Amino acid sequence: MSSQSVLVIGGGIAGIQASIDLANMGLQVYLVERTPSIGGRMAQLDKTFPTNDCSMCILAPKMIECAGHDNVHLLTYSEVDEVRGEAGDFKVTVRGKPRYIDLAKCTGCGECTEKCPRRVPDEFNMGLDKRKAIYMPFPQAVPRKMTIDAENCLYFAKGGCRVCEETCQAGAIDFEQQEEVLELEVGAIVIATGFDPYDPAALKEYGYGEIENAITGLEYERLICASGPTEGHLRRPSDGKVPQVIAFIQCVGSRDVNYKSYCSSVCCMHATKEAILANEHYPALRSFIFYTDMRAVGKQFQEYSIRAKDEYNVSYIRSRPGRITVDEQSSNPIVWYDETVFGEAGDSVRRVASKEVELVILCQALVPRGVHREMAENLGLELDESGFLAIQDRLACPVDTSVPGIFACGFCQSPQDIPDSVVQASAAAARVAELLSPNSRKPGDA
Amino acid sequence: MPKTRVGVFVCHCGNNIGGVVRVPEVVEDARHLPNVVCVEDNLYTCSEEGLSSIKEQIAEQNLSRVVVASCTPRTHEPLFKEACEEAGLNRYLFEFVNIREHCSWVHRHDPARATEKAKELVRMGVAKARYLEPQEEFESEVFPAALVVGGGVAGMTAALSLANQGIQVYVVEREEKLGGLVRELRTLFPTEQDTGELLSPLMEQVRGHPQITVYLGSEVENVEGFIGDFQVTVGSDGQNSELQVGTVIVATGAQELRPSGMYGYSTLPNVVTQLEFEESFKSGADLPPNVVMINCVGARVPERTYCGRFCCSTAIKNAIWLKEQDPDAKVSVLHRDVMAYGVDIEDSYRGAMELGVRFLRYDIQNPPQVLGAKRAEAVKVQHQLMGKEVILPADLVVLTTPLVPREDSERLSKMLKVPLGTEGFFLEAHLKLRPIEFSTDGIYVCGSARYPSSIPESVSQAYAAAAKAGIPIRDGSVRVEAITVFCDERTCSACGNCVEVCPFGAVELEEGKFGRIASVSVAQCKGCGCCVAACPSGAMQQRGFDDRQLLSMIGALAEGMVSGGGR
Amino acid sequence: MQDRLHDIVRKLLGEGTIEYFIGYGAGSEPHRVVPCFVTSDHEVERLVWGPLCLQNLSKYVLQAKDLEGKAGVLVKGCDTRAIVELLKQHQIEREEVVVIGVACQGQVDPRTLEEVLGVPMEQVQGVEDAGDQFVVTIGEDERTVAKEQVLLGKCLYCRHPSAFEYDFTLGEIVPFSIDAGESEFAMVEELERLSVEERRAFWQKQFARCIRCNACREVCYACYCKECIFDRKMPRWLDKPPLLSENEIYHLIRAVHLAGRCIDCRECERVCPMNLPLSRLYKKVQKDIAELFDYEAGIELDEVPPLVSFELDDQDPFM
Amino acid sequence: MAVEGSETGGNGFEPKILMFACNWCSYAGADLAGVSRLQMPANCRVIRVMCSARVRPEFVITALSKGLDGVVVLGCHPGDCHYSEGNYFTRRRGLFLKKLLEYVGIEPERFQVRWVSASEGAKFADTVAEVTRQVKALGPNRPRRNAQ
Repeated sequence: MSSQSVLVIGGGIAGIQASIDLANMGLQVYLVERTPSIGGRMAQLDKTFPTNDCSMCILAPKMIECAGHDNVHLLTYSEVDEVRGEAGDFKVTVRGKPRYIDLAKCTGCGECTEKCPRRVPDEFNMGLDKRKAIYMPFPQAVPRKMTIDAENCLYFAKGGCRVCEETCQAGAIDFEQQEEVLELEVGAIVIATGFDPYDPAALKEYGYGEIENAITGLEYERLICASGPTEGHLRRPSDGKVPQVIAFIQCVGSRDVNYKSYCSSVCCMHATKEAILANEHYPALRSFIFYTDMRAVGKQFQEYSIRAKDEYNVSYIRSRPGRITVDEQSSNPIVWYDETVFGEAGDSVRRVASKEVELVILCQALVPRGVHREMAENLGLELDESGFLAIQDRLACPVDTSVPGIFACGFCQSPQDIPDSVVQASAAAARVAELLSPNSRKPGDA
Repeated sequence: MPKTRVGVFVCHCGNNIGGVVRVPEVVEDARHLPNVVCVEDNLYTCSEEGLSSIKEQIAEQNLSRVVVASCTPRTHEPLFKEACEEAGLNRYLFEFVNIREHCSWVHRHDPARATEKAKELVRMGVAKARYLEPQEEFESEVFPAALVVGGGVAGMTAALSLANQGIQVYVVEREEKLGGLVRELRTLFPTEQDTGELLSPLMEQVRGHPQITVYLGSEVENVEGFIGDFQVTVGSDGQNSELQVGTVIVATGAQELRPSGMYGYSTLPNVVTQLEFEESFKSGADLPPNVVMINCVGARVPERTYCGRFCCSTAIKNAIWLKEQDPDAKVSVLHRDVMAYGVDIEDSYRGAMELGVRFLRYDIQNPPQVLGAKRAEAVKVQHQLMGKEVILPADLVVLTTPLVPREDSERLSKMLKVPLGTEGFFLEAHLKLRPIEFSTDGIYVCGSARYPSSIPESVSQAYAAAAKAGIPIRDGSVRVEAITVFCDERTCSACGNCVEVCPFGAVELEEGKFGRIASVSVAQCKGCGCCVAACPSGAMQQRGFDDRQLLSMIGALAEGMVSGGGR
Repeated sequence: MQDRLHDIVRKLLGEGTIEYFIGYGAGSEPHRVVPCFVTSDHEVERLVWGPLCLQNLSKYVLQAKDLEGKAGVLVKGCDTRAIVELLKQHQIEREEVVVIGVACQGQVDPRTLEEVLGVPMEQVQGVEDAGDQFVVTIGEDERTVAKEQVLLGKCLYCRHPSAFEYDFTLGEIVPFSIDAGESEFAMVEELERLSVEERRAFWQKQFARCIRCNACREVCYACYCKECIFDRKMPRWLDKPPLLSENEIYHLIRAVHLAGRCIDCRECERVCPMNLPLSRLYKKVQKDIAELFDYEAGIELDEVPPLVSFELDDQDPFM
Repeated sequence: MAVEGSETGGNGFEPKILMFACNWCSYAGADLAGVSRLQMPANCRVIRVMCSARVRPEFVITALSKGLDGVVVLGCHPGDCHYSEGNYFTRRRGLFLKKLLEYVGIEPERFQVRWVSASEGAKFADTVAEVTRQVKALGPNRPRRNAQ
C-alpha cells in the first residue's frame, strides 16, 4: 500500500486549502513554503472581489487551522531539493534554510525587531517601506516567529552587532544554526506555487520605474491596506499627496504576443476592486479603467462592475493606451490613448486623446513563480509554451500533471482567481485520495 | 459539590506584558478573589516550562479551573486547553484573559492604569471561570455512503472520485441516460475532441464500478436528517426506495436559455441557439455560406445581469469549426466583450481571427437587428468602433445564450434546506473560500448548478466536492466543539423565538416531557448563541458562554459601582 | 346584547362545544366588573356586558389549556390582538379556543370618571352606553357625561384589527371612531421633546416608586414564561430590594421582552398599585417598533415578529 | 492615530466602559490593534462572545443600570458574519435598544454598536478613543450609582 503522506509545495491559499483537505482525510501532509510564513499572495491583498471581504479576515483562520492541524507538518523557509521515485512512493529531500531563531523559544514578541539597526526594503510591502534584518513578514504571520535575513544581517556581513541576541529575553537567537536537510517519503505531490507579477518595466512606453506615480496593482494594494506602509492612506510616491483622479491600465504585458499572449484572468476584477476601494476611502475620487475586454466572468462579478460604475465613480474606457508621459512640475502622469468620436451625422473619427491623472496603476500580467521553471525540471514536469505546468487532459483530469502522482493546482498551472484556486486545491486533494486509497486501481486509470 | 479550586497563571511574556503591567500586583490582587487557591506568574506561560508548571499545579493543588492571563485566545487557547487535558482537567474548565494585545501593548504610556485594567480583566476571567462546567465534545456517526444528485459530467466525475476512494455512492439521474448537457454536444472545447471521447469512458466506469449504484429516470423525493445521517427517498417511476447517506453532492447542472421573442427566435426558422446549431449542423447538414452569431443574448441585461462565462468560448469553438469545414464561409461574431479568459480560450480567440472570423463589437444601447420576414436574411448592427451601421448577409443566425438555473432547483433547495442565490443558482457558503460547500454541513455543490461553469471547471469542482464529501465519511464521525446551545426543558415556554432566529435551522419545537419545548440538533448547531439572546425566559443557554458566566463578568466589572452588585 | 351572549354561551355549553367559558361577571360592588368563569348552564346568568368590562380576558385562555374540552372567551376588538399573538407564539392552538367577539363602543376609565363626576366610584350603581354619551346612575339620579371625557386611554385610538375571524360575534365589530385630537403617540412625543436629563429625572422618579409587586407582569398576556428570569436564583438578574437600579433593570428588560409583542392593552398600567405611567413606556416600545420595522403586534397572524427577523437593507447607523 | 491615554486634567473622571467583541471579526480587530501597538485609553474592558448576536439586550441594561459608564457592542460588518446572519439581529436589537435607553434618560453615547472587521485595528483603536472621549464628556453614570 503506498505511503499515506503527501508533499505540498507552496504555502499560499491553494497550498493551505490542499493541506487542510488532505490532513482532514487522515493523510500526513508536509507543507513546504519558501518564505518564513504561509499566506502567499493573498496575505498581501487588502480586500478581495467581489465581496470586498477583508483578505486577512478570511485567510488567517485558514492559516491557523492549517498550521494547528495535527496531520500538517509546516516546513517554512524551506525548499524542495530533489525528488526521486514514482507515484505512491516518492523520495524527497527538503532543504530548510537557517532562520538563526530557535522556533521553540521564540514567541514572536518583536522586541528584537525594534532594536535591530539594519533596515532593508520590505518585500511583503512590495518594497514601499523598510523592514529590519530580523523580521516577521507580516503581523498575522504563521508561524508567528522571527527570521534573520542572513544576506542583510550586519553580523553575517562584517561581524559585531548581535543586538537582537542581547534584547531577546527568551534566548531564541542562535547564530550557529545550520541548514537542515530533511528526507521525506511521500505517496503524492501537490504543487501550488502561485504567481509572480510580471515586471511592467519591460513595456518602456508605460515608463514604470521612471514615472514615480506609475505603480503596479500589488503596490497599490499595499498602499490602500490598513496594515500597509501608509496604513491605508493612498499616498502617491512622488509627493505623498492623495490623488483625486487615478487611471488603471489593463493587460500590461498580457494578451500581447511580444510579452505574454494569454489573459491573466484576474486583472479586470482586480482593477475594479481597487477602483472601488479608492472611492470608498476618498468619496470624491474618480477612476478610469482602460480595458480591451471587461472580463467579469465569475459569480456576482457583473453586478460588482455595474456597482463600480453606478456607485463608486468608476468609468471604463475601451482603449489600450499607447504611452504615458509625465507633466514635469506636477509629476502627474498623462495617459495617451486612441478614442472613437462620433459626429452628429453618424460618422466617426479616430483620434489620439490624452487624460491627465494623478496616479496610474499598471495591471501587469501575472506569471508562474520565478523558481517554478527550475522546480519543474527537477520534478521532470513539462511546461506549456506560456510557462505554466502542462496538464495532459484539461477536460477529464484538470489537475493531473504530466508525471503520474504529481498534481498541480492554482495559478502555477493556469491563470485563475482565488475561488478557482481553492476548488483546484480540493480537487488535487481528491485525486491524491484516489491514488493513495487502499483499493484504488493503478494511477493510469481516469 | 467540592469547592471550586481556581488556579490563575499570569504571564510576563518577556516584557511585553511585564514591561507595562505590574504583574506582581496583578498576582496579589488575584490571590484574594473567591475560590482562587493558587496564583503564579511565569516569564513565558506558553513555553514548555510554562505549560509544565500549569500541569504541575493542576496535580498538586487539585485545581478544578484554570485561568491564564497572557496574549490572545485566538492563537493560544488550543495550546493551553491541550495542557489542561493532558493534566487530566476537562479542556472546557479553562478561561483565557487577554492582557497583552488588549492591555499592555496598547497602554504602554500608562502602566498604572494598564495594571488596574489587567487586574479587572483577571477578576472578570475568574468570575466567569467559577461557573464553567466540564463539556464533552459531541461526536455523531457518519454513514459511509454518499449521494450524488445529477448524472452529468460533474455528477459522474464526483461519483467516480468518491468510489475510487472506496466509498459507496448512489447517483440519481432524472433522464434515462447519463451524460447531462454535454451529451448534446458534438465536439468539445478547447481540445476539439469528439464528445464521446470524454463521455464514454466516464459512463462505462460509472456503470461498471462496484461501489456506484445508478438510479436512472429517478428523482429525489425527500431528504431528512443532517451530516452523517441523511435519509433520502428516491422515486423511480412510481416506486420509492429509501437510501441512507452521510453526505450529499448537488450536481444538477443547468439548462440553455431558449431566447423566445429575441432576434426572431422561434419565429424565423434559421435563427437557432448554439446548442441547436451543434445538434443540427454538426451532423452533416449542408453548411450555409454566411453565418452571423450574436453573443450576450439574454445575458448581462437588466433582467439577467450575470455573464454566462463560457458561452463566448462556445461561439468561438463553433465559428472555428465552421471555418475549418469551409474556409470561404463568412462567419461573424457580434459581441459586447469576448470573455476569452485564461490561456486556451485566448489562444482559440486569436486562432479564430487568424482563420478569418470577424468579431464586431456592438453596444447594449443599440443591439443588432435581424432582417427578414419569413427567414432571416441579414443582420444590421451599429459597429461600435467604426461608428457606422453595417449590414451582414446571413443564411443562418446563431444566438449565443447563457445557461440558466433549472426550473426545479427551488424544489431541491427546499428539500435539502440549502439556499438559492439571487440569480436562482445554488448559494455557496462563501464565494471566495468555500465555493463548493453549503453553510449547512455535509452538503456540497459542483458544476453549473452553482454557476455556469465550463467542462474543465465543472470537473475540477466535481473532484473538489468529492474531496469534501469524502472527508466526513473517511473520518467516520463528526466532532462538534462543545459551544453549542441546549434548552432547559423545565423553563422553556415554546414561544418559538429561537426557531425563527437560528441561521442553521438547528432548533425545532417538539413535544417533550414538560409539553412543547425547543429541541436543538447539536450536529447542526454552530454555537453562535443568537437563539440564547432571543430567549426571554433564559431557557436556551450556550455552553461556555451562558448567562451566569457573562453576567458574573459584568458583575465583577461593576463591583463597587453600586451596592449589591449582581454576584 | 347581554341576552344574546347568554343564549350563545348556553348553546355552546349545552352542545358541549365548549367546556368552559371566560367572560365578564358582576363584581362584589355594582361598579365593579370582574372576570367570570362559567362551566354550567345555570351560571350563565352571571355573565354581563357593558362599558365597565375593562379587563383583557385573553390570558385566561392559557389556564384552560390543560382541559380536555375547548374554552370559550369573550373578547373586545383590542383584546383579539392578544389572541393573535398567543397563536403566533405557539401558546394556544386555534382549535383549542372558541372566540366570541363583542361590538365594543368604548370602555370607561374609572379613575377619570371619578375626576369628571367628582364622585367616588363606590357610589356609582351602573354605567350605560348611550351612543356618544355614558349614562351614570349614582344612588337615585342619573347623570350623563360625554364619552371622550371618560374613555380609557386606548379607546381614544381604537382601530381594532379586522384580520381576526371570530367564531361568533355579538353585534357588528366596527372600530369605535372618535377623534382624540392628537396622535396616539402624543404622550410619548411629549417626553421625547424633553432633554436627556429631564427624561432621566422623570423616569428615575417613577422607577424609584415601584415596589416590584409584579402585578404588571402577572396581568400581561406576553408574560407566560414558566419561570421568569427575575424569579431565578442562578443567574441572579435582580436583587430582591426595590433599589432604583434593580427596578430600572426590571422595567427596561420587560420593555425589551415586549418589543414586537406589546398590543397596547394597557392592563399593566391599570393594575399598577403605585400608578406608574407604564403606558408611556410601552407606547414608546410600540412607536419604535412601528417606525423602525414597520410592524404592529397582534395584527397579522403569519407576519414574523421584528426582532427575530431582519432585512438585508435594514437601516445601519452603526457603520 | 488614536488619541492616546487619559488626560488627567479636568475632573480626573475615568469612565469604565464594557465592550462585547465577536470572536471572528471585532476581537481579531482588537488583537490587530494590539499587534500594531496602537495606543488607546485604558477605559474599555472586552468580553469575548462567539457572535455579536449572543449579546442579550438584558446584559446592556444590567451593565448601565449597575452604574457602568458605557457599553459598546462590536460585530462584523453586515455580510461578513461568520454565522452569515448573526449581526443582522444585532443591528435590529441595537436600533431598538438605543432608542429605548435614550427615552429613559440614558445618553445615546453610553450605548453604541460598531462594526469592526479583523483587519481594522485602527478603527478599533479609534472606536475606543472616541467612545471614551464621548462618555468622559458626559461625566459618570453617577446618578444611577448613588441614587437609591
